[in-house]
Amino acid sequence: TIADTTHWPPTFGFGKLATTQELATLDIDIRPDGQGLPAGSGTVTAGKAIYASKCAACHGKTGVEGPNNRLVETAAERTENYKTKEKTIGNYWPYATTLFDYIRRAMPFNAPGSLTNDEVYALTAFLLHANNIIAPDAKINAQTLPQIIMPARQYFVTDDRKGGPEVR
Amino acid sequence: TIADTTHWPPTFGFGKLATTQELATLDIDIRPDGQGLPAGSGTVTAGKAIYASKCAACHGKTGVEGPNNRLVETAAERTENYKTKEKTIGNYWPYATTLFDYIRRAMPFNAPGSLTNDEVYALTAFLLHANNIIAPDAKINAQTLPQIIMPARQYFVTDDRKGGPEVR
Amino acid sequence: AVVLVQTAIGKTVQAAIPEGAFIHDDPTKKPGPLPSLLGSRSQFEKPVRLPSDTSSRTPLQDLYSTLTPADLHYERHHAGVPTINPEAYELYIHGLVEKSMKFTLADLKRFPAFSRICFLECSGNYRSKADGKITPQGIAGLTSQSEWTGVMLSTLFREVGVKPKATWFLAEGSDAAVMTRSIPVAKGWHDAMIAYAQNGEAIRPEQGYPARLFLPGWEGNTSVKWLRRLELSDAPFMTREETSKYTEPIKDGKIRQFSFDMDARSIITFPAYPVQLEKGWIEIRGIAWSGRGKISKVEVSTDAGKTWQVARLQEPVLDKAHTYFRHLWQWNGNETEIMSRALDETGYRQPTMSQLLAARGESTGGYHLNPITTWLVKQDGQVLNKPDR
Amino acid sequence: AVVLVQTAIGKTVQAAIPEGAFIHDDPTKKPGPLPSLLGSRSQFEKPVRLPSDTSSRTPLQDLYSTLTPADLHYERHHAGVPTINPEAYELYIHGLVEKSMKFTLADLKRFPAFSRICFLECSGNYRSKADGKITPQGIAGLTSQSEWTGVMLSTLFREVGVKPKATWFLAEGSDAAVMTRSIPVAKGWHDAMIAYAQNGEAIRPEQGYPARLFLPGWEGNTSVKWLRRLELSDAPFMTREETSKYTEPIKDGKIRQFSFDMDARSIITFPAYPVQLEKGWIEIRGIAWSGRGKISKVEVSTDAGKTWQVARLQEPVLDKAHTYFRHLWQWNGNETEIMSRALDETGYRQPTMSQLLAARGESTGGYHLNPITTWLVKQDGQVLNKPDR
Ligand code: HEC
Ligand code: HEC
Ligand SMILES: [Ca+2]
Ligand SMILES: [Ca+2]
Ligand SMILES: [Ca+2]
Ligand SMILES: [Ca+2]
Ligand SMILES: [Ca+2]
Ligand SMILES: [Ca+2]
Ligand SMILES: [Co+2]
Ligand SMILES: [Co+2]
Repeated sequence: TIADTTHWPPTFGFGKLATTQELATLDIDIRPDGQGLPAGSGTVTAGKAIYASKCAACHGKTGVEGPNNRLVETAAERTENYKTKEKTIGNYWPYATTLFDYIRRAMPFNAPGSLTNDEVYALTAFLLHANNIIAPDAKINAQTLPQIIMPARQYFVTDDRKGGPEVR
Repeated sequence: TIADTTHWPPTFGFGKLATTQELATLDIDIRPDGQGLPAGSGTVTAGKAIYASKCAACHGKTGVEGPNNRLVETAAERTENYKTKEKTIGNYWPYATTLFDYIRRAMPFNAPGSLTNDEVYALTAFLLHANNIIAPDAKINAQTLPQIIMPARQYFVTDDRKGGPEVR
Repeated sequence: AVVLVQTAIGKTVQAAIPEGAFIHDDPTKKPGPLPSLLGSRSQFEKPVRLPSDTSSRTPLQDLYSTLTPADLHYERHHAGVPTINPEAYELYIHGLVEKSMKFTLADLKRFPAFSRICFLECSGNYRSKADGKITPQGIAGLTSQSEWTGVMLSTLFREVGVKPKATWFLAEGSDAAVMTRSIPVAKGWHDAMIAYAQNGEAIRPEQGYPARLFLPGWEGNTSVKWLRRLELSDAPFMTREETSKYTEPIKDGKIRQFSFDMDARSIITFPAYPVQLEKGWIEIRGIAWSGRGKISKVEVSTDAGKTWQVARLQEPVLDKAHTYFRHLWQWNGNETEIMSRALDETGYRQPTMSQLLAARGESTGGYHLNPITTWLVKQDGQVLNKPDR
Repeated sequence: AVVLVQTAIGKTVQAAIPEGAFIHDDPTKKPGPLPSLLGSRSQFEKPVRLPSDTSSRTPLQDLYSTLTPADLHYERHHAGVPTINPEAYELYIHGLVEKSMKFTLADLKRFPAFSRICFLECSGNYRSKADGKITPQGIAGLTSQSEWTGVMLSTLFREVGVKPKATWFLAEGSDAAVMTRSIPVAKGWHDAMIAYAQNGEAIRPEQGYPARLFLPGWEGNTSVKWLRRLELSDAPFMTREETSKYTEPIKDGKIRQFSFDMDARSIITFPAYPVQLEKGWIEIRGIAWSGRGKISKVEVSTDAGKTWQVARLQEPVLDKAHTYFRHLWQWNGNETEIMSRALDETGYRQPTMSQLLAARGESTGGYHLNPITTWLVKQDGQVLNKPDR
């Protein structure tokens, strides 16, 4: 560490304690183990409707067409190696919880933070189904979402490079 | 020196030779030995008139009143130690050539570089006389100006401090 | 040296300053504007960033050294630049800590402060163009350098009492993307800063005003801007930016994640497209940097990689900082290729694109590409970027 | 951590982001402006210089480290800021040289370049106010720091062939004062630069655009701006600025001339007037510099000079550069005086005003005053400058 803290007081006393209420407001992240997931739930059918009205304009009718990021892998693509195709939730997302977290915090792009938790569950269900990951009648909630094993999970490895002559 | 020039070519070949004409245009400085002084001359009387029309508005009717820099020392002040009085040509200028150089390059403040050489000689004569340095009928030119010994010349010493603990 | 002439009205005029010099715009003939509250660039200088929808690139070819003027610092954000009132600003730290706390901007500034000059670089900092008509700004303009000042994160970790079992923390921004990244706690203790100043003054809005995380040497996205919250945890959060984005396919069908360090890189910024080169002595100039420490050496080739010479490095060479290099070259007018490669103190040497792809596989995606940049110098003096493969 | 509530229409709303957060100016709820050509300051930050008719002072108390943003660099000029077209710019070098030459701006940029971070300071950089209501900017704002880039003057001396008997050179500007100073040739060979860039970009108009002389560590006036001509000579020219101005009365009725080096100095910039101080831990901060080399130490006293502690210096400590110092202090609410003093590598220690006047005599004029600045901390937290005598 860069600072020499030897002569520092144990505490400077700046800042205030954060209240539980303040943290409840801000602490919106979802962990892969499901920590942070709210009550509520959503279905593929409900998600399909919301998707059509709030998302399709940017991500395409079926999540394939754009103009913005491709979200869905087509049936034809499913047989190919992931490297040869465009990144989608189906082939490049290692955790289903990330989908809930990201949609809730950042989408729709023009009105982030405007969705209800049930809407986010439903959209998550719809997109997971569209990528052939869950069944058409699956119901997604705080218990079921973290259980889902994503197809791309197996590919992810942590960078272990530490410098040195080897190019990796 | 900071650059390591060991492997440098003897010349880079950038830039052009300056012509004599170009240098004649720019080389307007005057040295204490008179180098750089142009032909021409001026008298106290001529200078007084030019001063009244082009300088007095800023330096005062007699060079004492301002509002801008005081140029002239009053007769009363002449007996005092220079340290106790305001700086003037009479008590703080070590070389008369500097006066010609500075007036020509920088005055009048609102129209620098607009004076003829004769005007500058005349103004120099007037201000030297006003400070009791030359006689009222003195004529100033390239030969006489460098000869003038200024009262403040004797006070000037070159800084010889080189750092170290002593405060000087 | 002063020439005198007689005018019609018989006056000696000061020919030392000739006719031409009396024209209205001779700066020696008229006092200029007085001292002012704030300066601005000369009307003759108009350096600008190169903006796209998602980023804006620093004009590397227009800069003369390693500091980036703040208004030319590259931008990359995921939902635009938020406007944050510094009076309302608060940074929360919670999770695996003894005391969950919040700090106002004034609080942050009261803690012992620290400054360092460091580069910042987006890990997506690589572009090419088939016709070679691309500037250093286009190729590698998503890196800039500033002097950053703030409080060391370790100081705040001490203040809240980070628990020993905390191994990762989430950093969250208050932009419309509510940007989040998971960072190992070790980086937080080591050299992470909460920066509130840049080049002496308050951080600029595009760089995270009023306060951001700053992680020396790490991919820019991890230095979360407009920082509002840090949550200490025992595992990474697997946010979208560290899974769907900022990861890269490597060999054996794998995807590399948490690739934080920026690999050593360099680029010649002069001569470079669109410069028209003249024969004779040329000082080749550029910048080199490494996220893993100091630049130990920059090598320059002026014969398409056949031989390499050691360039001069501008002192002081700082840790995780753009380092300016210069190398004298006499161009005889023949077509050639010039290139630079950086070496860092870990012994790493900047590779070619072929070496990178050989090591990582062909479909490597757009992140962490640091190949040697080659400039093709044509006989007519045109300088073009040579496509990397 | 997320609280759920049922709305009238039966929907689960995301209470995690409460009512307040939905207001129009919640930055997380609406994308911000896209990337742009040029950045600008946050609307909440308005640092400015303090202008008079002849100068404009850097807001030292608003800066967080040693670099001065170019638009806040101090100004001092004698006839306003000239506008110079870089295409028309030429630098002449003549006099005692083998070849009298002129160089365009493009020529200057083709020579091997050099960069360094250095302070610049006007030798008239001292003010006080009887009521103590004066900021660091008011007291010592005629100093700033930049990274300067240009060609070493020694490189140009080589090119024109300076003759051995040349001992001085005249530097002349193209402002309306046609500013001139005589400089020893030795300084030209040693570390003088012709600078054309400042903080990475072209020099700003107030700092001499498009090119200036830059003499590290020397009084600002000698670093002639808007440089148009250098004349090599065997004697100084005794210009008005080195006789009537920029000289100072010393003891024995003498006037000291050619006092080039800026003596070591420091000033506490926080806490300083008009800060209202709060009890508790305070990081005392400031800058120290010396025209004679590196700062070796800064000592801080928080008990009116009775005892002195060694402050932390921000690394890297550079030659002839502002060096940031920081010192932790716990203020118990009693009235006291705080002050700093700089030591440089020659062994010089910044004096008090009394020591200066004892050494130079009472009527020392306004140049080269570098006394210790004392801040009076009143019980109510008011911080006032203590008049120096
Ligand atoms: C106005 C345009 C727009 C709308 C409407 C929109 N998105 Fe997006 N979406 C984007 C953009 C742009 C991005 C990429 C953002 C980035 O990279 O930072 C994105 C990214 C995403 C991603 C991440 C894709 C990836 O490759 O990582 C998901 C998932 C997503 N959107 C889902 C949704 C959902 C669900 C909705 C509807 C509730 C929605 N979007 C509505 C523009 C939009
Ligand atoms: C519009 C105002 C103005 C006018 C007109 C003017 N001056 Fe000045 N003069 C100044 C100012 C302002 C200064 C100080 C400039 C500086 O310090 O850079 C000055 C400085 C001087 C000085 C140097 C004084 C010193 O203490 O070093 C001399 C000598 C001088 N003027 C002579 C003249 C003469 C001769 C004329 C007429 C031809 C003239 N001035 C007209 C404003 C004026
Ligand atoms: Ca959480
Ligand atoms: Ca949001
Ligand atoms: Ca001359
Ligand atoms: Ca002039
Ligand atoms: Ca991508
Ligand atoms: Ca004075
Ligand atoms: Co990465
Ligand atoms: Co001096």
